[in-house]
Amino acid sequence: MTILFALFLLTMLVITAVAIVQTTDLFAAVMLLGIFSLLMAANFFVLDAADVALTEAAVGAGISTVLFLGALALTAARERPAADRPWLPLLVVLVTAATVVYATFDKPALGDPNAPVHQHVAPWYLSETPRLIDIPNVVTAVLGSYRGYDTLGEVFVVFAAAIGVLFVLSGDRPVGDVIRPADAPTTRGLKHHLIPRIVGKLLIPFIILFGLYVQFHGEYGPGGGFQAGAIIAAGVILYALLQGEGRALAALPEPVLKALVAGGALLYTLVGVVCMFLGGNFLEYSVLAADSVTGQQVGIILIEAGVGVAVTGVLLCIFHAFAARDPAH
Amino acid sequence: MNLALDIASWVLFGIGSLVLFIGAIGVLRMPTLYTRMHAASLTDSLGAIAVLGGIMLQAGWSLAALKLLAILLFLLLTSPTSSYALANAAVLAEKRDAESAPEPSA
Amino acid sequence: MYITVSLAILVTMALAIVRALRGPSLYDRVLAVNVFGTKTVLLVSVVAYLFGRPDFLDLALAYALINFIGVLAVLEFFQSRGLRRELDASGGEERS
Amino acid sequence: MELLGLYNYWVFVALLMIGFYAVIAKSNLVKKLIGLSIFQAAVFLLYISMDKVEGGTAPIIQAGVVDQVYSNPLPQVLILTAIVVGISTTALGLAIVVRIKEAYGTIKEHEVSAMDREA
Repeated sequence: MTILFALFLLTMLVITAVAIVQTTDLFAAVMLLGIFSLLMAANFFVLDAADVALTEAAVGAGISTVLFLGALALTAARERPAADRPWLPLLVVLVTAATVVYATFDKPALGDPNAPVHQHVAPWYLSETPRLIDIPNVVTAVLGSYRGYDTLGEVFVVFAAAIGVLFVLSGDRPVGDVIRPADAPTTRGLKHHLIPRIVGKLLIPFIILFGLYVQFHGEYGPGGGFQAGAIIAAGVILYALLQGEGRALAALPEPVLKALVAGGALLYTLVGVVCMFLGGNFLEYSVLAADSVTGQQVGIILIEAGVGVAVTGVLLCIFHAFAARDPAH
Repeated sequence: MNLALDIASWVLFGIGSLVLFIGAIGVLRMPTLYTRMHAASLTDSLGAIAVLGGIMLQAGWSLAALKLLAILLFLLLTSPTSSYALANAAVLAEKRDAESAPEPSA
Repeated sequence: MYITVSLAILVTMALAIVRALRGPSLYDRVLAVNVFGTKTVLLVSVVAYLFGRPDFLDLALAYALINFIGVLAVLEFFQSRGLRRELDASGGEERS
Repeated sequence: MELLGLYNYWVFVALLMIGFYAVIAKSNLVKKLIGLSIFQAAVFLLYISMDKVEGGTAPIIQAGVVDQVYSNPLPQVLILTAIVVGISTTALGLAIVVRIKEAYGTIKEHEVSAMDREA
């Protein structure tokens, strides 16, 4: 049954990918990338990775399209059909592909329970999580507790990427293209479109609420800080699209966003340091409460909150950095 | 009772699948953008109602049914909105092209 | 029962992809993305029941809530691109 | 049936190579970044394909259900964080492309390097 879905979805995935690379219209490529992301999420879901599918949904269903369109607005929407010489790259690609395909014949088949990857730590995680941490979602347990160092590292990578975007895009724009016609403000945002504005007004609270649900329900179902951060950021981006950048920045000013980015990463680190002060190792949550299971749960909730705050801040900072660069804004 | 529910679900699933399929053919075969949009947006709504309704009958009174109801509600709100936005963007572009075509670009 | 309807949805998804590949206009592609998004919501809901884990409906809920942001971004893009063209003659097209 | 079990990996290879081709053959920098996203997605697919266990379900333990097989949580954790990291690094790449466009007036790789040579 899974195979049937896989055949369908994966084949569509490959066709879409070929089309993305082939088209010379970058705008079309971005639209197809949206379809690609939807297919990817459906695939993850079919392959039992509900948490990953939710992350892909939260990131791919809005934020990545918005970012790519923002970049296209600042560069060019068409790729010139150029005199690329495709033969050498094609040869390189085919040779590499043949090598890797040959290597796949040694891979265990899909779903093989005896595959090496299922033999080592994973069974321990699955059998010990109910005893040690007592939360149903093992993915959250691994993310927050067993591999907390990794996640801290990832949070700092995201943090560094945001700082990089802010550095690269916050310099002065080259002079000459900042003249703005006097009647420009009429086209700012989608304010004068009644239907999207009202529907957006209805939906934004639900999006934020759903983000908070994903954040705090992450121990029991698919969810957690990364997904929640992306969903909440998508809600605020929707607000910015509908009401204009200015209103969104008035609601969440840039210093606040930067504070969110730094604060989230700081909260995560502080939890680790507090663990050290209480006599444990860095990020050893068991010491946070009298009972080690409760301690673990408190630690995971705190660091997930840190992750959620940081991711929201990072994605919004990036979005505003691109939007602020646009001469039409 | 269970049998009745099952039959009702089957009927709804059948209607939903059929409507979605017809809509997809319409999106593929209709001659212009606006007719394609028309085919897509109407069948999307009815198909979603039928399919999600069918699942809801199977779910019974539970949290899942509530979630399905929420999904249906949000779909019914967002899907026409995006059709509206899309049609609007297309009309805007057409109008702009028509305006810019007769006069030589300055 | 679920498998039948999920197969029907997969077929409609494939047809939507054909429309996305054929274009011809940009708006046809956006339309295809939109149709595809709705179909994904339905597919995920059905598959959640097919696998017997209805608590995974959260994914469908997420898509139902935020999928249309992309389309609104497209509308905004074309609006401000028109504006930008007035500002700058070379506009959204790459110089050639 | 044996070979169908490897289909996921072949799709992974195909996607990987499509992305790779875009990165090395296309000279438009945005297109290169799009190729890089596809490349990234291929790796995600590889990891998630490995986590599947036949007859398993997502690793969220169901209360009161015994003898349930669960898929492997570890690759999921790695990819979950990688997706968010992926979008932020792509954004950084796009930011650099925007600055290149402003400084050089083009986003074609060979034109940019030709201008560098002249300068």
